[in-house]
Amino acid sequence: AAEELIRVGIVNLPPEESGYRQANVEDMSRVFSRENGYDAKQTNTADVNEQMAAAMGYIRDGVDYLLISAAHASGWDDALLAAKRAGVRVILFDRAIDTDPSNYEAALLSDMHYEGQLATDWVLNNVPEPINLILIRGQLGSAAEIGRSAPVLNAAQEGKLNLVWDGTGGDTWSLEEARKVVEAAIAAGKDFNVIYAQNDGMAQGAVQALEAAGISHGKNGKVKIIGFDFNRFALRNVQAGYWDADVQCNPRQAAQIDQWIKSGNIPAGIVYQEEIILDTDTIIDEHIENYGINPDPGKGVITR
Amino acid sequence: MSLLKVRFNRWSHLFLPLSVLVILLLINLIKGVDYFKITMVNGVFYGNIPNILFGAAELVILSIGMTLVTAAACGQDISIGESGAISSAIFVQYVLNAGEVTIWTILAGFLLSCVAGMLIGAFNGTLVSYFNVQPMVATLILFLGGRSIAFIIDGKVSPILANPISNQIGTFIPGVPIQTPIILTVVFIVLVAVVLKTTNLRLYVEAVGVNPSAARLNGINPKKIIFLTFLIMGVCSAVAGFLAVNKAGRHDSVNLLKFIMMDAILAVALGGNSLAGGKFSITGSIIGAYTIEVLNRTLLRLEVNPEAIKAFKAVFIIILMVIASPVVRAFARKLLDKAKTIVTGDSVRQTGALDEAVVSMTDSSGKEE
Amino acid sequence: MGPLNRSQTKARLSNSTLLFIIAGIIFLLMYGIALISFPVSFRQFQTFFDFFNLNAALFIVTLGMCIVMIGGGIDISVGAVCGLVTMACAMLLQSGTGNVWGALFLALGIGLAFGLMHGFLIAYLEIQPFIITLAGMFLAQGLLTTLHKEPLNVTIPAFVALRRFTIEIPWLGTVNRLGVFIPCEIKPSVFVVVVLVVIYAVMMKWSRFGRNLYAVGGNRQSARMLGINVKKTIFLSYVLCGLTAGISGFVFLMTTGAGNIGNGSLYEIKAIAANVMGGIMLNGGVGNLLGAPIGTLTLLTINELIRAAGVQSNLQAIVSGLLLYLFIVLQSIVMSLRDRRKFRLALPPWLRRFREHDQEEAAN
Amino acid sequence: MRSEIILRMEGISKSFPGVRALHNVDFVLRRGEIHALMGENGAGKSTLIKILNGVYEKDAGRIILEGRPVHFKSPQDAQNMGIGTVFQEIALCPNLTVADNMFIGRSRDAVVRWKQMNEKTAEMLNSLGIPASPTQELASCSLAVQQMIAIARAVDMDCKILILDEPTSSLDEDETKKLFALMRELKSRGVGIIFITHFIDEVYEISDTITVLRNGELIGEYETAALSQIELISKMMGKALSDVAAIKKHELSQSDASVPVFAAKDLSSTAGVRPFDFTIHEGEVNGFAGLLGSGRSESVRAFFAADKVTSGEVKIKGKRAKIRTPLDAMKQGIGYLPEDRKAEGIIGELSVRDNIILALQVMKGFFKPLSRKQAEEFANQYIQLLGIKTPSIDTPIKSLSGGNQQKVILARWLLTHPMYLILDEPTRGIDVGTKVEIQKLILKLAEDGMSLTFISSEIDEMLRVCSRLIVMKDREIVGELRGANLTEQNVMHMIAQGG
Ligand SMILES: Nc1ncnc2c1ncn2[C@@H]1O[C@H](COP(=O)(O)OP(=O)(O)OP(=O)(O)O)[C@@H](O)[C@H]1O
Ligand SMILES: Nc1ncnc2c1ncn2[C@@H]1O[C@H](COP(=O)(O)OP(=O)(O)OP(=O)(O)O)[C@@H](O)[C@H]1O
Ligand SMILES: [Mg+2]
Ligand SMILES: [Mg+2]
Repeated sequence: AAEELIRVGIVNLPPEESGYRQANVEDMSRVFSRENGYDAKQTNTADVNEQMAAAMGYIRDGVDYLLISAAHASGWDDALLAAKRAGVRVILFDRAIDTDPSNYEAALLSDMHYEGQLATDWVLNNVPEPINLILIRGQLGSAAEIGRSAPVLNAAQEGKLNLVWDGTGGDTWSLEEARKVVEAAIAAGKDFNVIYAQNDGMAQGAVQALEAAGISHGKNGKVKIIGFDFNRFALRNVQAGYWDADVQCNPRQAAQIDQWIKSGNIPAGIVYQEEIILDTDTIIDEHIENYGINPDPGKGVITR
Repeated sequence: MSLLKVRFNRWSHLFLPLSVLVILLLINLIKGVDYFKITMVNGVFYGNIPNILFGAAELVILSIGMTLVTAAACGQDISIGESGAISSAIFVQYVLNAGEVTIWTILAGFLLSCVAGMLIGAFNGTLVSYFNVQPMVATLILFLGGRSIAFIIDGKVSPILANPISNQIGTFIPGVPIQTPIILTVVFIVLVAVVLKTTNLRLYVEAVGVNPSAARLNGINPKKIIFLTFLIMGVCSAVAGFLAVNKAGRHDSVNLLKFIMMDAILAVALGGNSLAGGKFSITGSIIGAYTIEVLNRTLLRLEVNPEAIKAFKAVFIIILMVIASPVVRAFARKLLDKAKTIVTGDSVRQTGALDEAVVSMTDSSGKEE
Repeated sequence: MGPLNRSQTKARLSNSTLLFIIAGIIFLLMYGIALISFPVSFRQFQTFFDFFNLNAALFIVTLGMCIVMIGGGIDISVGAVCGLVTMACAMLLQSGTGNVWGALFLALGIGLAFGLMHGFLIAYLEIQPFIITLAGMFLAQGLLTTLHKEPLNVTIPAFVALRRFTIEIPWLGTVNRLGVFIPCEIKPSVFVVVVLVVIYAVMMKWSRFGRNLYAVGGNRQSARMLGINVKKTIFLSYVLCGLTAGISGFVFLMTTGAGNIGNGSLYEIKAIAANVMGGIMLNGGVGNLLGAPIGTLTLLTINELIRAAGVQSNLQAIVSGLLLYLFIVLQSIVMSLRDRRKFRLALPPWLRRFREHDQEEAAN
Repeated sequence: MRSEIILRMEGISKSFPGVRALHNVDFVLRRGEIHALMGENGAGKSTLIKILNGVYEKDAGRIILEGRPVHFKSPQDAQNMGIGTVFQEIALCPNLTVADNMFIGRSRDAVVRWKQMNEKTAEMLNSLGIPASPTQELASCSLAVQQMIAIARAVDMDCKILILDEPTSSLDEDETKKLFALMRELKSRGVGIIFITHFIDEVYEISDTITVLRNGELIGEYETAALSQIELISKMMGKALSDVAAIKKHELSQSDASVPVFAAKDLSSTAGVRPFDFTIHEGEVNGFAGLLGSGRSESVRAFFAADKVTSGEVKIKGKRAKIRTPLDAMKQGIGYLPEDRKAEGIIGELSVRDNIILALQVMKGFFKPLSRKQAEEFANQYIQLLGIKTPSIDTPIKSLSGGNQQKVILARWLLTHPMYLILDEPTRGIDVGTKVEIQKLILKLAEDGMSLTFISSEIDEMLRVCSRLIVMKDREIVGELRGANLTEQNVMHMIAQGG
């Protein structure tokens, strides 16, 4: 029955990139397994050239499906064309590629811009005027950073909120960098009431800076905290009213793609995953259970 | 007078790091005079200076280890962040599996992580000393694979360290007005100072770094010394990892101490140490480490646009290095001499200690040949 | 005392040559093993050509780094400069104001500018190369993010035509599992690599600059005493490296056709690793320029091995580290074996660091 | 009648931090003249040469070359103006081939013509009888060969002025003869030669004129023929040389039957000497004689485990001892001053103090550092004892003059009070005065009960000091001479016959 296995090549980012990615990689490995009728190989690297080399390798091998989560949104045209010529069907997942939609079969993506919009709308609706916001960006130029920054920057430009401080982790998404950004803002005497951190780790770092400076935050506090990714610890923080809101970034595309392949019914073009925002009022344990990633510290436990 | 001169000469290697630090502090002061303001928050000192000391803790510790490795092995360890991530992962696992967390659990976990750090150091050290692999390449292996190892130790998740003791190590102990990481940094520095005072580490390391074959003929085993510096580096990484993870409260194997090796190497160089090995100054490196922290925060303080922050950092580094460069200093000295002759009409060569110090520094920093 | 009666010494392998040969043999060995273990992938010529097609920029960066390393320096800005060039050129091309030539000149110009800056500060102001090129790296990255953060595809026809240009070698092609014939393709960037390798190799071997650089890398003080303009030589090596990084940026753009923030990231580390594997030492003065492409090939083969073997996701980085480890240890063992066997070859003092004192005489 | 002046240096002064290396020195070189530049260690000879070459910037003075004032910024400039120099510490590139070293930095062509270069080099090597091949890496040549190559390079440059800074210190007599022949030929072609050496005999053999420096000051310029050796030496030292004849050998009182301090049996090392036996008794000074490369150094290195010992047994005072590493040897009371000072002796960047106390410190152990005060005391004591010229004990040793560096290394070993001290060429590059001092010191130490092995390429020196000579040839011991048999004649004879 070995011939009946569907050959799949997966080009993905490295699992040690983030908890989100680990969940994603594991999800892929779990779904595209032998038991499930697949013969899949996965290459994990954040390097453009290596990703392309891997894709070309799978094309040469002649896989049935090539699944790509691209490190960089552009520069894939050659590889995609090569796949087309070789009769390999390409499905993008998680990360978009900036190319003509005819170059791939389908795409199941996280819409970073939508996530940013969710968060921005939440801020506009839930934070009392004047909104003074600190933006803490992740790795500059990454899809997540670009997508999640845009709505805030737009809102600021439209005068709906004041962007009092704009900082970044540079090459990293690290907690320490986020902490330093907020510390700098405090030292500069800035008045702010929202921290918009582009992932949960950075939100945590920001909160640590507030704690050290004795500035209140969370449900009854002065500063509203928003994070991204639905780490369970973050959701518990939101639930405890220690933070205010968290935006989902769904790492689980495999089941859907599996269903597409098995049913032979692959939609053309881009399909965005459904993602939600939860805040202190809307969050319930089931959410944490079902949507969260990374371990659950337990109800009521907050990270400092 | 001559005693003063000797003193001055002894400290002259600190001219570079100190001058750089002073320039940066001045810039900050110009930006706002409240720079040195310190307040009390929750019974703990708070302000720019405590923030700097707190934020630079890991970098300081790592740059100490890096100084030793650089001096003895004439090359740099680029896996320090990874090594810190691995050893702290072990610490976290130990604590999480220990059930009830007491100070002893933490201590045992810490010691365990130090052992792990030393094992990593031994791995790198073996490659460098016994297999003669160049340090940067030997440590490249862990640089590439280290975070994956840490991630696997973590059970492929990002575990949370939410116990009160870790919390106190990462923030402050009630009643103590200084944040714990700052205290621990000082303790570590004192320990290193004691080690340097009570052992021949400095002499051995410098001898090996300058001329290994001569060192060997004087009864020093260069391989062992290089190996030793990597062991020490491993301990430094473990300590830095311990501090970092307790500060963070969560073991994020991806971002913990990421890219810190660049800053550590920069700290060593800013400290007036030659990256080609030989004589070293740990004081210099420590000042260098704080200088980098100050520099990073200065950029934030100047509200540089995040997109341009790196470019500004580069410009700062270049300007500082140019000011401090041996050639520019020698040139400045010449001008000074000329000015002096014009003013005093005196023979220039009878100049004081300062000039000589500058010259001797010029010599030592220009040595890398 | 009496007359000397010493036999004429035989000419023997120099370190550079020996290291190069080791690198070559280990690469061939590894490729051979790969051929046997994963024939599906490695037996296709395209696999080999794709190393060049997809990684031309890396090959080129490695060449520049090699030159600096032979001179006893290091340039860790190359990756960032390469990335900056891709974005700058992409912007120029996309803005509609520049043509392909303009982009090429821009690439060379940026590379040259960085090279000049590094060279001047390192050679004439005697600042440690690591710091300066680290600053160069930050500068390039900062300029890149300031210029343009979002990914940028180059769509102007002239450029697309250029990068789409391929040479097909049908008789080397293969049929893949799906029954589709895949011809063997060579991209124009491959020629850039080949031409540069030839030019640089010739330069290092036959030009005055090349020889001077070896001397400077071996012992700066002696080189000065021998009447070499050390500063100029070092200066030129960084200029050349910067220029090469500029070229590599353009070639990168030819490969992917897009400007991106992460383009060329970690190239500096890869280039150093590749060079060391190619037998070029970080302390300078030792190494054959041809070792650079060999080292790069080794590095790429490791990646392809991992892909072809389908190593489990979490272990991929570890396995690639381990393969690197094997390689490095093998290289070191061969070098030390050479000592033990009394090949009649003394290592220069800076390599001899811990070796027992010369044993060459034993061979007499 | 004296020929025209090609080089004139006037009022040259140069200071380094804490030292005045040269003060108002004048120097004149004429066409076709061999001009010896003489002075004690640290007198400033090398510094003068380096200033002429543009290695150092002078503080004051002018240099006039063929009537025109010149200012050299680097050796390159000097070379372009026809000044060829062989520096004291051989300044060649060990990683390049011999041919490369001959030609690098000289040609103005952008292209290297390997074939032509190799041919020319081969010719040159052949004509000078240098045992090296053009394509060989320089590092694989011995020190002596490297020295000859450096000379060949300078000679081949077709220069107006040739400067040789202690070229003969690592050459043996035969090679020295070749060098002298070469110098005479150049002289006849009108080249002006500056020649620095500590061998007085050589000066009288070859030079026309002598300029003497002392403590950085010019003492005077003399016609060689008009200056007696005694006068020369007293001018150099500023006082009369203590009588060499007064040196009296310390003859052993014990019989050979007593337990030797150090005894080796069937010793051999990776360096490749044949297994050999050796004993030395308390208070004995012995020497190893032989041609260059005969294995003298290799033999004594085996005692100290400086090379990996492959076989043999060592007894210290009759007790078997395991000596695997230099540290073992040091702990057994053995000291070793290596032949290659630069590569194996000095730790260049470290201070004079650290260099002096290094061995003692290592013997005391990792955890017992000397206090700063103690270290300074020791250092000062030996700086005085050996008359080391250094601006301060904190000066890095690399900025001392060659001879003074050697003294520091000697001090290092004396400080450890070894039972058995091995000195391999301790007098290389040492001035006459100090040489005699060292010889006296050796004998005094022996009288106090220390055993010493003394190796020197000057047979006279060994004959003067050693009570027993072991003669080597082709890495094998061919005989032993003692007592009345100890004459140069016998040594030569043994070398010629033995093996
Ligand atoms: N680079 C330097 N830095 C500091 N001092 C120096 C330097 N070079 C030489 N000196 C000092 O200058 C003095 C003269 O040294 P020089 O090398 O010229 O002596 P020399 O006459 O060649 O002695 P020798 O016969 O031992 O070679 C010495 O006291 C030495 O310490
Ligand atoms: N045949 C040879 N060809 C080239 N180099 C040689 C030869 N023989 C000896 N040498 C070199 O000469 C150096 C001195 O050799 P060795 O130490 O054995 O002799 P030695 O008797 O101590 O002579 P010396 O101390 O005068 O140099 C060695 O390091 C070796 O490199
Ligand atoms: Mg001298
Ligand atoms: Mg010898």
